[in-house]
Amino acid sequence: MSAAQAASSVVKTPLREEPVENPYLPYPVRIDDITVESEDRNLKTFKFVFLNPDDERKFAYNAGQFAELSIAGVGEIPIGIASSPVEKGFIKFTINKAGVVTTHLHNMKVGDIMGVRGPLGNWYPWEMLEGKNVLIVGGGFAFTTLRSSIIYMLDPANRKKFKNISVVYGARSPGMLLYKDELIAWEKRDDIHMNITVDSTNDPGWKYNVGFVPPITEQKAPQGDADSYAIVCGPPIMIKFTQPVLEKLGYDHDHIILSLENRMKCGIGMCGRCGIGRELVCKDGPVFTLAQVNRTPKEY
Amino acid sequence: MKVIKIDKSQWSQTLEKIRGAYRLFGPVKEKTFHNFTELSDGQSPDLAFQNTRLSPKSLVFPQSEVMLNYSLDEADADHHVPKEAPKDYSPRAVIGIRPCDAKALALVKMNFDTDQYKDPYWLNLYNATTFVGLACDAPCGTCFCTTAGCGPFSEEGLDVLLVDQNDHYVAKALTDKGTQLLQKTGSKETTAAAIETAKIAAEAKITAKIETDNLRGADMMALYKAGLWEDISFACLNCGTCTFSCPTCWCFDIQDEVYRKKGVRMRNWDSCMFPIFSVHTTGHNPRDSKLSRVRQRFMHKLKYFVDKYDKGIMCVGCGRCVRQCPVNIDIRKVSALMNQLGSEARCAVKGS
Amino acid sequence: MSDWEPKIVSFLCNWCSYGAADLAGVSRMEYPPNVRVVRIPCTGRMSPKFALAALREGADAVWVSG
Amino acid sequence: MKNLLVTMGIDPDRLHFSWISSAESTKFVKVVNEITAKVKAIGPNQRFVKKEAKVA
Amino acid sequence: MSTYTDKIREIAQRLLKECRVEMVIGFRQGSMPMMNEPCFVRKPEEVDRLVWDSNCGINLANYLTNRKEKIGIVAKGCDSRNIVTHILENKVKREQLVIIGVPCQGMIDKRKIAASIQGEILAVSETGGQIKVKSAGGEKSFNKNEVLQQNCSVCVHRNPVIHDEMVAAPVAEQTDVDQYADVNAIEAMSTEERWEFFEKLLAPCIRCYACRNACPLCYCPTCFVDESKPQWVGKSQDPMDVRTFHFLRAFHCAGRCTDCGACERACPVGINMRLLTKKLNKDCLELYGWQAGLNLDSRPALDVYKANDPEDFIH
Repeated sequence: MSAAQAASSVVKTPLREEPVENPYLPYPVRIDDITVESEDRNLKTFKFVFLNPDDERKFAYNAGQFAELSIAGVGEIPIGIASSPVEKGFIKFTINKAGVVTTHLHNMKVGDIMGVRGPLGNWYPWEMLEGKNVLIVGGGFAFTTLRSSIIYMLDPANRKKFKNISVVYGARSPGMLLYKDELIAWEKRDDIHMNITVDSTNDPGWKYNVGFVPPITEQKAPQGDADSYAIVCGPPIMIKFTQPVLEKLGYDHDHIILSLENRMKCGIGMCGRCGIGRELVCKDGPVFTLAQVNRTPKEY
Repeated sequence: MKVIKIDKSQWSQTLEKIRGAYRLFGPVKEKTFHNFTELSDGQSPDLAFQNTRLSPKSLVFPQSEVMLNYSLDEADADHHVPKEAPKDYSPRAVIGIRPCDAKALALVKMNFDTDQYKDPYWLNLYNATTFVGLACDAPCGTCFCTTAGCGPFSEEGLDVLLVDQNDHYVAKALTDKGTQLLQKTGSKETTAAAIETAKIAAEAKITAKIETDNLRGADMMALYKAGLWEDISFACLNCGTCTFSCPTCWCFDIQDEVYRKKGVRMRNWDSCMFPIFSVHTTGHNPRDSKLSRVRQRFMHKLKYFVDKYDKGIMCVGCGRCVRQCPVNIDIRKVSALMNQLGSEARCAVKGS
Repeated sequence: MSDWEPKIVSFLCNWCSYGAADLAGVSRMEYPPNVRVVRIPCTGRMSPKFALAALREGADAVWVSG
Repeated sequence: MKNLLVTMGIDPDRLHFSWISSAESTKFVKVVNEITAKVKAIGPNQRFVKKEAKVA
Repeated sequence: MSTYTDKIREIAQRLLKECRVEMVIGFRQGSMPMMNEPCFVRKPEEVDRLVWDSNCGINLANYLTNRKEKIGIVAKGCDSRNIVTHILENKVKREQLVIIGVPCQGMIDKRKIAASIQGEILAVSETGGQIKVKSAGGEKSFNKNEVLQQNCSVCVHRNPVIHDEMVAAPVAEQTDVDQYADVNAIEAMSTEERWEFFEKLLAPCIRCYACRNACPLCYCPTCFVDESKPQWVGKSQDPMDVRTFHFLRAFHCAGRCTDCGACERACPVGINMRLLTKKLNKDCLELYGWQAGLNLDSRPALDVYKANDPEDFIH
């Protein structure tokens, strides 16, 4: 008889404390809809519904958080939540085809079963932003959590909590802009000031801006003051050049809010790989103010 | 708390009594080194060791561990839905863990047991285990536990402290778990007086030091940007020996593996020394040089951790990385350099 | 055991052995069905990794032919 | 390659190399027959196969 | 040995002063007995850091890969052969290097010493061919030849094959050694025995990759174990994954390995993975008459075709 069998054959004193919920177990979801977002077909938006209705309640999230999309047999990938807390009955993620998991995901079909683990990380500081002007600066496919934020702020129940809302959003070309229908709808509203831009286009019918995000921000974005915050999310190069522009516009470093990304596995601060300085991007972030980022090694 | 005396002539019988209620683990000699493994029936741990080659962290944090199971067969009702892998969390006891290794587990617990999330695999094993520590009478020349917030008789993280008194052991219960285990032995009680004397003698034997007193107040970015890292990191091979042998290193990787229609999600130890550890899907690697990886390891242990938890350094002075580094990179030297720099670069705003 | 048939993963050069296999096919020759053919552009493309990958996945033998 | 596999304890008949021109369909058939016979003789491969992870 | 140290310092100082090199790569005194740490020196006044003794087993060619500076490098026989391989594989240019050759009489295997004494080793000193070891259990003396690394004891290229400076006159090469006794022993085993042998040999592996990283030949930007599309090998402790790693690692060194012993020396769990590379070395020697890194003029066995290359493994 092995030691293990011997141990299990005797009456044991319960040493184990009450069972803990397993944060590595994903909620099972079904792919409900897939939308191709960009002309190069590398960006698709996936709409998921929870297999167990109760899980949707457990998955209560805030705009700016992310989740681990989990495909059995393939792996997991951290993705910002593109749907908004005010949208019920589903969650949405826009995914760029890049690595092993995302490529597999791009080949999946409506009806397939996979998992979602989260919500993870912190979110844009909505309580702090109440009663303030909010400038949103986004580029490329990093617009996902910004979409979530805009939908959240424009919700009739929330809109009055914020003062002016301005948006600068850029992509390489018109065909690469995400959520085109919504962009056009927002463009027509008067309670949000949209500045859509593309790096370049040969479409003669293009009636919005042409140019990179930083100069468009400089020209079109409102001045910063004690009552104004800027949320910036985009590729590193865009963040790098937007930062001095925002400074010039008068945004303090602790009024500039960034969303970082790093290689992650667990998403819950255990596995250690996304650490920069003493912060863990997955748990203490991904949302940081520029002031916080300045005090941290540039390892993202 | 209960203190008992176990005659060495009664040692194996005592172990068998404990075995009635616990799976036993302990150090076993393999060729020239000791390692922790499960003890088979009748096997006693070999307690004549200085320190094991690998730390016993694998007892609660196996190098490879299955987390979830799932079926990929669409004929199954719950295909593609992972389930927690069944594990044996019956009571276990580690006999002869060194105080430094037990303290290391207590440090690592801060990572796996947080207010927000609990790691079930690590915690279940940790909670199922009773740690019977063996006080260290003959520390290695490379042990520097007394200056690393630990010591040869340190009790932190232990449930029982076992002290070798030539012809007998004195066992002192430190927690309720420890008392429960000692009750199984049926041995007679004694006093803890001898422990104190032995402790003083053992602590006096430790001469190696790690200097850390200025690290807490030092400016993180000044240390990060300091010029000392090229010299420190030059010899490094970026192998994972230091991290894998370290009792306080906990980083891991999560992998899926599929065998026909069944699959598992498992985790494996990982190391910040490996370039792939931090590389993004885009190919961008925030720590793309040897220098930045070596810096990450030492900064994490000696600065980031210190700032994050305010519980001292993430090192217990077991000396394994010093002894096993193939190119002799020595954390004591690195810490001394950082500490010296720390005294020059005090932080303007404390704790910022 | 008696109904076991070996699986032989065969890495065949596009220009040589793969052509020979093709010719054997159009010539209606008979050969055992145990080979599983992987066409490679040239045996220079062959890597020890491929052979090991085949064995790891349960192949009973590996055959490389130029 | 073969030498090292064999050194590690793989049966030499599990790895074959050959050289067949695109016109040599007869040789192709002959080699397939030979190899199949050899592999049948040594039985199924039990080594270097990963059936499931032997981990905790 | 101390004369080696003096001479190395003297040469290094001269090279740095004359600005012929920007840095000198060598060894500095380690913090433990029988351990030295590879280091660099950039200033002439810092050359006193450099030392040489019988504990300089790490292969310094490893530190040259893709460096752009002009470098002086201390090199014993095997290091010099790996430098040759590096030059042939375009990892460093000959013009960049000033090679400070060290005739080598073998490096000490600290595991051999540790295994034959009681308690912890406190201090080790060397005089003549005698190694004096002070340990917790007292003092013991060894004849150096008895405690050499196994690769050193059968080494037939102790003198640098390429050098610009020499710290001493060449030493006599060993001629009567049986280089491949251990490989022959394995070849004599049955298939089953071999499988079991390697199962046991590789069982302690913790996959820290110290063997790979200590090896000057392993400089691929992305190692096959890190590739994910496709993933060739699992990352767990599964014995088959461990074996796959060791097999492919060894195979990548075919025709390139100089048997410097860095892999074995670096292994924290004492695996003799050299048995795999040595088998390949032996094959290269027997089949193609090739030994890696002996001179700059001949191309490696596996990148040239000769009409008389053996081909009896092909049907």
